[in-house]
Amino acid sequence: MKLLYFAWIRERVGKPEEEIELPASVATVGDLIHWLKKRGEEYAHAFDNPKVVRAALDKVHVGPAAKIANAREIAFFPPMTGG
Amino acid sequence: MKLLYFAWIRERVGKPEEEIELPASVATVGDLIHWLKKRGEEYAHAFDNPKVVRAALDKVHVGPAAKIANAREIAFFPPMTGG
Amino acid sequence: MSVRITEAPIDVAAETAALAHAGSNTGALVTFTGICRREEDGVPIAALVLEHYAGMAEAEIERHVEEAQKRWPLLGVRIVHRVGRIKPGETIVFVATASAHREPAFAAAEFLMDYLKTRAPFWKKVERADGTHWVAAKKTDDAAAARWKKPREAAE
Amino acid sequence: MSVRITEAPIDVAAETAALAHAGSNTGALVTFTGICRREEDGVPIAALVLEHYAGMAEAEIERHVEEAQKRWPLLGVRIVHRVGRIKPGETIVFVATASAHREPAFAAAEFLMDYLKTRAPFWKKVERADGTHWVAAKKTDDAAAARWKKPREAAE
Repeated sequence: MKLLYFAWIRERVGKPEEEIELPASVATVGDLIHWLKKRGEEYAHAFDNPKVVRAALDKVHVGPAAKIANAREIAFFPPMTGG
Repeated sequence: MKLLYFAWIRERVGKPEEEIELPASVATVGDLIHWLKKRGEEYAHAFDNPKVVRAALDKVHVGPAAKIANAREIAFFPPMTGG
Repeated sequence: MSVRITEAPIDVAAETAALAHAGSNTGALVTFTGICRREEDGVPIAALVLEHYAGMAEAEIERHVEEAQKRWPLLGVRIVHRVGRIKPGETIVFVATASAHREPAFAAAEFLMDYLKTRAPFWKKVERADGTHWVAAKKTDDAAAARWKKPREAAE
Repeated sequence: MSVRITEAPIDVAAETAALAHAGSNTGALVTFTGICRREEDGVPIAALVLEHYAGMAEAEIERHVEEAQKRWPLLGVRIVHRVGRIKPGETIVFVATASAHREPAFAAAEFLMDYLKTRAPFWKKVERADGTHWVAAKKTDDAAAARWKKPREAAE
């Protein structure tokens, strides 16, 4: 599973992307955030306040309840500020 | 008193402007339209339907009840279609 | 603020650039370009002939620009209206508004266009192969202009 | 329809001209240009750094252009979003909409800008002499985007 991070979430995690093998217990996007927070201080810091974390599954916006299933990539990022 | 005509009102009256001495009985813009209609067929045709005639006193939009008083010029024109 | 009426073609690129650098803190620039259409009811348009009331047209537009400046925090406004004979594809009117943020720039541009359509003394005549006719005012334009009225004016 | 993300400066005049002649019956052209402001809270801005999610950004913008085309009779849409380091006075984003009449052109341009602000994966970082910081999302932008929701979506 490919994980991507953007903006200050990328800065806190310390890398723009990584390949991670997810355990079977991680079924939803919310599960994944919960699991990542335990991987280390940098993740705990990045996902400190899950309310301001947005996610996309295969480049489509999703909420924390979304099932990961067979997605190829998951991206995490703060609220968007383009335009 | 200078009178100006625009668009199809100008075409019907047959001239873009004229100087006219108004009788004392003409006090308002509505009076003037009524008085002009009796001046000839071209005016009767131009002011046939007063509802679609707009007026400006010294370059400011006014309604038919507006007093002419000491205005220098009065313009008559159809609803505007600029922009 | 710049309001101009001209018989010469309007250079949209130059007009836009002039406003983009108007304010030191411009963050949003909205432009509206009104273009002479190529056809009407399926019939090709040969030209539009724009007549205006010189003196009143400038004054009326300037009054509405001042009203827009009272309503929104604008950093610049630029309006150019062409008169005379206009060919299909050519610009009839150009309105540009600059502000720090997008909301006031959009609102002011729409406000100015709605008023230009219904209150500025310009009249359009259409020349087609099958004859000429004056453009009729649209009720939808009156309705669009009415939405900007303040409570006092709305009662008029 | 043209959607482009680029690291190169945006040529507003060329982009506008490209759309002005898009449809044979274009009567209204609305453009929005988002410009890097020169200061923030009275402090000069050195630059904005725009980050984006390549692949998703284009797809997300194209989805909203398609939605705009369903809602309004548009003759053309052109969007260019710049990424990378942008200096004060330079263009961040350009949105242009063409239609036969002004109402759909204005509505679609505002719709697209509201969605770009809240749904397109771009993030802005401000570089100032006194430090750098990520721009915080504005609640007013969420509110602006929400007004376009259809009844079904609004319940979400």
